Amino acid sequence: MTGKWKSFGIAVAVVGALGIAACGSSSSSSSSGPKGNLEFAVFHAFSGPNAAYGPEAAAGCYPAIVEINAAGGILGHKVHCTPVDSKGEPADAVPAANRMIASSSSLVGVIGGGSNEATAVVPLFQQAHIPIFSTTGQSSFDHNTASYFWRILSPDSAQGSAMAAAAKKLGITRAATMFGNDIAAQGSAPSAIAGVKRLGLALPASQTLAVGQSSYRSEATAMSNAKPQAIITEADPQTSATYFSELSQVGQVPKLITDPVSQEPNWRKAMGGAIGTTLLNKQDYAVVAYSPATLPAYKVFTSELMASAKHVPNPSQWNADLYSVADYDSAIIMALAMDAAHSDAPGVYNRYVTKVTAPSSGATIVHTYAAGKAALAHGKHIQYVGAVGPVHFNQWHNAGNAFAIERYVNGNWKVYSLITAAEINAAAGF
Amino acid sequence: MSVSDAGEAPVFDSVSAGYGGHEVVHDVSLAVGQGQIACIVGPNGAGKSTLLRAITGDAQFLGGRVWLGGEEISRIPSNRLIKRGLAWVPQVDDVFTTLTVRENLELGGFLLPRKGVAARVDELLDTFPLLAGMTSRVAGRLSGGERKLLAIARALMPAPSALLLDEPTAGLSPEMTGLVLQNQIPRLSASGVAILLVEQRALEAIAVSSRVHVMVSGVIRASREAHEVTDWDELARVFLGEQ
Amino acid sequence: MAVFISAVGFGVVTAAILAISAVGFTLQFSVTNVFNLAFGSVMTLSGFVAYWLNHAGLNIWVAMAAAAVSGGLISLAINEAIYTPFIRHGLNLFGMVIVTISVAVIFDHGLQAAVGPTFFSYTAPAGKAFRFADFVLTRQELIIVGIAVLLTILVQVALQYTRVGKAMRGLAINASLARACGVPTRGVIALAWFVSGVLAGVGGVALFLDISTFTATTGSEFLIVIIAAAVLGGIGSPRGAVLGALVVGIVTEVGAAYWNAELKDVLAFGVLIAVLLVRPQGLFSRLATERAIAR
Amino acid sequence: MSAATQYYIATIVVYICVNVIGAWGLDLQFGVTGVLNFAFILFQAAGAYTAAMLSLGPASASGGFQHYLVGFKLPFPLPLIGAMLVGGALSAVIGLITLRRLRSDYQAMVMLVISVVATVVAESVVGLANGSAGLSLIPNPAKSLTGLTLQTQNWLFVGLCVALMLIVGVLMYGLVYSPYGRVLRGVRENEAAVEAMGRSATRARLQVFIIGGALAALSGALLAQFIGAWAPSEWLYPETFVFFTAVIVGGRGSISGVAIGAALVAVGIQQAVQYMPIGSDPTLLAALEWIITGLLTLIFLWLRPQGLLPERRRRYLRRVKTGFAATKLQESAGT
Repeated sequence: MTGKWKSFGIAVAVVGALGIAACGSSSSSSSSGPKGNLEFAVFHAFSGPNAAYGPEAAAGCYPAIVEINAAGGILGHKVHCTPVDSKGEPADAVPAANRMIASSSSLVGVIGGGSNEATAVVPLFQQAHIPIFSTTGQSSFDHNTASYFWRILSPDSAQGSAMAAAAKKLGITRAATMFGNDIAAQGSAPSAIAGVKRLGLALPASQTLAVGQSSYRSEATAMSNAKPQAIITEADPQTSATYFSELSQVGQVPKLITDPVSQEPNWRKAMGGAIGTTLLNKQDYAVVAYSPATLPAYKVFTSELMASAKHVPNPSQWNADLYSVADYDSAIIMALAMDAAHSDAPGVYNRYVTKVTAPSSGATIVHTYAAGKAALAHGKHIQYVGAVGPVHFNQWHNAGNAFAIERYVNGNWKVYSLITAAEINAAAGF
Repeated sequence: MSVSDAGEAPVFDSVSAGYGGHEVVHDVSLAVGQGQIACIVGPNGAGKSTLLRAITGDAQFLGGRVWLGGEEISRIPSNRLIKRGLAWVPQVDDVFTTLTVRENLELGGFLLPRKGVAARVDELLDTFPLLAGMTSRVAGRLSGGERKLLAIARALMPAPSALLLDEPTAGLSPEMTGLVLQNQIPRLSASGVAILLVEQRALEAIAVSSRVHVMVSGVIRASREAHEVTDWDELARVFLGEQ
Repeated sequence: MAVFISAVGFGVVTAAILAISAVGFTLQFSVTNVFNLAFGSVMTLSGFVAYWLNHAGLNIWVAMAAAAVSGGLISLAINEAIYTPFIRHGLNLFGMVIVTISVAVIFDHGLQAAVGPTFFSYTAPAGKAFRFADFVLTRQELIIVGIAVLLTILVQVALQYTRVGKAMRGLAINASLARACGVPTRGVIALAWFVSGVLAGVGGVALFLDISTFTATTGSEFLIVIIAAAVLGGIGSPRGAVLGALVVGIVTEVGAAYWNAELKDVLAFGVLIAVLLVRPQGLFSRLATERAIAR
Repeated sequence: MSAATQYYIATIVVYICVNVIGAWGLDLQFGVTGVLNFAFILFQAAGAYTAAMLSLGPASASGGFQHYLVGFKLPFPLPLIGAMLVGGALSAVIGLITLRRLRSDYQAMVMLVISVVATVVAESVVGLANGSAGLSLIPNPAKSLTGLTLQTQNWLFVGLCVALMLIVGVLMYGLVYSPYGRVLRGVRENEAAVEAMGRSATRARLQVFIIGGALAALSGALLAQFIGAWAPSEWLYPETFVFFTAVIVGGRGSISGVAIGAALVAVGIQQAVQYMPIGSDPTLLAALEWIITGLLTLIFLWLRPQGLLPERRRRYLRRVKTGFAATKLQESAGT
C-alpha cells in the first residue's frame, strides 16, 4: 500500500468505525427498555456554565414517573425519563433536539428548554408535534403562538414586577437592584427596576454586573454607601457569592429580595459559603410562584422525590427548588392529558393539556396522577392543581402564577406573605 | 599524535559530526598542545563550526572520540564539560543578553565555590579593563567587540584548561578584530590555556597560531606548524580543494 | 476622592491575588518557552486539594501550603509526563500551545466529571475588618495581600540575587550558553515548573477564597485575565506581571466605581490592547524583545 | 424515511458543511500558512451576528423583546456576502494589531485574550446584539420561499450549504495549489526565504487571516440562519479548540483531510458519544466529549502529526516533523 492509500485507508477506517458506532447503537437506543414504554425527555443543559439546570429538571421528572408508574402507567404504558444535554446553547441544542426526535419513537413529551436554547429548539418540537413544557423566562414567549409550547411558571418580566411589589409589601422605601448580565437575570431586571420606580420607592443604586469577575469590591462599596433597606437581586451563584461576600465585608447585607434561583441548591451552597447560612436565611426573601408547602400535590412531590434516589443523587436538595417542582407538574399534566385524550399520540393529547388544568364548574380537583386517572376513568372532568398550585394556561400557553414571598425557616421554605395580582399589576403598570 | 602526548590539552580522534543524521564533518583528528593555539581555517561551509558544535551539544556527534586531560569527553552532557575544564564561546548568541555584564560573568562562574565568584570576576575585569567600566550594563546593549570580550571573559570564569573559540572576530570592526585576535587570544594561551580557534580570517589567525589545520568539505586537508606556512600559494590551492 | 482611594485600594487587593498566578505563569514561560494554558487547571486541582483538606478540618492557611506543594508536583508531573516528551518528539512552539490546551481541556472536564457541576467554598472566616474611610480590608484579605507581596518579592529576589535565580534567567535567554556555564538545565527547568506550580497552587486558593466559591473550571476561566496581566507587563518578566496585575486590578475597580460596572473588564482589556498597539512587547520588555517574541 | 429522521440527517449535513467551511478557513491560516488564530470563533460569531442583523427587520418590529444595532431585512444572498465582508474586515483590524510584530505563539495568547474581550463586550453591551440572551428569530432564506413544505425548505437549505461548501472547496484547491499557495507554505516553513524572494511574509499572513476570517464568517452566517438564534454562549473561546483539533486530525494543509477532520471531530465525536453505551448521565457524556477531543489532539500530534490525509507536498511535511524544536533547551537537556 502506498503512503497515500494507506492514509486514505486510515481515514476510511475511522469514518467507518464512527459510522458503525452510530448505527449499531441507534438501533439499541430506540429499543431501550421494554416495548411499549413512553419517554419524557429532560432536555436541558447538563454541561457547560448552566450544567446545574439539567439535574434540576431531572429532579422534577423522575418523581413524576415514580408517581405515574406506581399508578399503573399511562394507558398501560410505563414511563421513562431520558435526560438529553442541550449544553445550554442553541448551536449544540439544535442537533441534540433533532437527534432525540429522530432516534426515539416513544418520545411523547419534553420537559425543558431553558432560556439559553428555547428560541432555537421550540420550532423544532413544534414541527415534530411534540409538546414541550419549558422553564424559559424569556419574554419572546409572552405572546407565544407555537401550539406545542407550554410554560407553567411566569415569565421573567412578571417575576421582576413581583420582586418590586414584594419590596413594597415588605414596607421598604429604599430598594436597590443588583442583577447579573447573564441571560436569566437580564429578563427580570428591566421590569424590577421599572416596578421600583413605578411604586414610588427610592432606587438608591441600580447595578448590572459582568458575571464571573474576581472582585466586585467597588460595586459593593457603592452599594453599601447607597444604604438601601433591601437589594432586589438575581445573579448566578458565582457572581452572587463573590459580590455578597464582599458586601458583607465592607458593610451590612440588607434584606435580599431574590427570585426562584435562590431556592436552587447551587445558589444556596455558594451563597451560604460566602456569607454564612445564618445571615443568608435571615436576610433572604424569595419571591416565587405561590406554592404553599401544604398543597397536597407538593407533599406527593416531596415523597416521590425521596423515592427517586436511584436516579436523583441527594434528592432532598431539590425539594424546595421551584423549577424542579414545576417540571414535576409538567410531567403529571402531560400524563393526565394522555389519559383524558385516551391517546399517547402527542399530536392528539396536546389539545387536552388545557382540559385537565383549566378550572371549570363541576370539574373534580385532583392533586395526584392516581386520583386524576381514576376520576377520568369514571368519565369525570378534572382540574389538576399541582405542586406549584393551580395552572391556568392563557391563549399563549402561558400560565401566570400567583407569587408569594417565602423564607427559609428551620430547614423548610415557608410562605411569608402572598403577593396579590393587583400588587403585581401596580408594579407592572397594568 | 597519541592521547598521552597531549597531556591536558584536547585531542580529536576521527570525529564525525553533522545535523539530523546528515554527516557534515568526516573523520577529523587533531590535537591542541597545552598553552598553544591551534586554528582551523577553511572556506565557508567547510564544517569548521560544526566540529566545535558537536562537542558542545549544538550539533550531532556522529562518531569518533574527543579527549581532554586524558579523559574521554565525547558524549557527556554539555553542561558537564566545563567541569572537565573545557569552555567555549559560540559564534553568535555568545552572551546572556538580558543579564548585566557582571551577572554574565557570575553565571560563567556557576560552578565555582560561592565565595570565590566575586574575586574571580574582579580578576577578569582586571584582565579586560574595557569591561570594568560597564559592569551594570545589560549585555544586549554592548557593541560587538565589547560583547565578544565579555563572552570570552565569561568563558574564562572557571579557569578552563581548554577553550574553543568559534569565529570570534565575525562581525567585528578591524580595530576590535586586532584587539581580540592579536592581543587577547595570545595572552590567554600564554597563561596556559589550550585554544582551538575557528576563523574565517585565515591570515590573521595563522599569524597568532602555533598550528594550522585547513578544513575543506568536512575533512582536514592539511595540517602545518604555523611557522611552516610560508607557501601561500599552496594554502590557496588547498583552500580551493585542488591539493 | 474617598471613592477613588478605596477603588485603588481594592484594585491592589485584586492585583495581589492575580499577581501570584501571573508571576507563576510568566516565570515558567520565560524559562521553558512553553505557553502553558493548563496553568489554570493546576490552580483548580490544587484548589481542590486545599478544599478537601480544609473540609477535613485543616486550617485554610495550612491547606493553602498543601495546595502549594501539590500545585508544584502537579505542574512538574505534567511537564515530565507530557510536555517534555512532546518537545523531544520535535513539536514546535505553537504545536506546544495546542498540547497545553488539550491538557487543560482533559483536566478540567475530567475534574468536572468527578466532582460534578456544582460550587465549592472553603470554610474560612473573613475575620476582623479594618476600615480606612471607604476602604475596608478583612484580616483574610490582608493575609492574602501579605502572601502575595512576600511571594512576588521572594521570586524577584531569588531571580536577581541567587545563583540558581541567575541560572534561571540565563537559561531563559540562552539555554545552550547556560549549559556552557555548567548549569544543569534539566534540573533548573524542573525547578521552574515546580515553582510555577507552587504559585499556581497559592494563587488558586487565594483566588477561590477571594471570590468565595468555585467550580471545576474556575481556574481556567480566570486564566485569561492572568495571561492578560502577564502580557501587559511584558511576558517573561515577573516584575512586569506584578505591574500588569496592578493595572488590571486598579483599572477594573476604578472603572467600576466611576464608570460602568458591567464594562469594567472591557476597560481593562482595552488598556491591554492599547498597550499592545504601541508596545507589543509589553511594559517590561527585555526578554520579550531579546527572544523576538515581539518586535 | 420519517420526517424526523430526514430532519436529523439534514441537520447533520448542514453542520458538516458549516464546520468544513470553517475548518478550511482555519486550515488556510493554521495549516497552510502557520498562523495560530486562537480568536477564530470570534470571526464565526461576527459572521453570524452580521447575517442575523442584515436579514432581521428593525429591532422594534420583532416584538421589541430584543435589542440590536441595526436590522436591514436584506434578501438572500446579501446577508451572507455582508457577513463575509464584516468577517474579513474584522480580521484585517485584529490582524493588523497582532500579526505584524508578535511571535506566533504569542499571537495565539493575544488572540485568546481578544476572543474573551469580544465575548465580554457582546454580553455587556446589550444594544449591540441583545447581550447574553443573543438574537433569535433569525430568518432562514429557504423558509422565506412560500408554497413549499417545511421538508422541502429544509432540503433546499441543505442544498445551499452543500453548494457553498463545494464552491469554497474548489476555491481552496485553486488557492492552495497556486503559486500563491506556495508562498503561503513558504511563510510557514521558511519565512526568511519568502522575504528573500521579495514577498512580505506579514502581508501574506494578513491576507490569509482575512480570507480565513471571511470563511469563518460564512460558516457562522449559515449556522445562525439554520438554527435561527445566536448568542454569546455559542462562541466561548474553547470552541476554537474544536476547529484546531479538526485540522490536526484531518491533516494540516490538506483540503480533503481537513474536510474529513471537521466532519469527524466537530460533528462525529458529539454524535458518536451520545450513542456510547456508558450509561445515561449527560454530564459525563459531555465531559467525555471534551476529553476525547483533547486526547485525539494529543494522540495525533504524537503518532500522526500529518493527520489522516496528509498534505500533498511531502517535502514540507518532513520539515514540519523534524523542524525546529520548541525549546532546544528542554530537548537536549537530557542528552
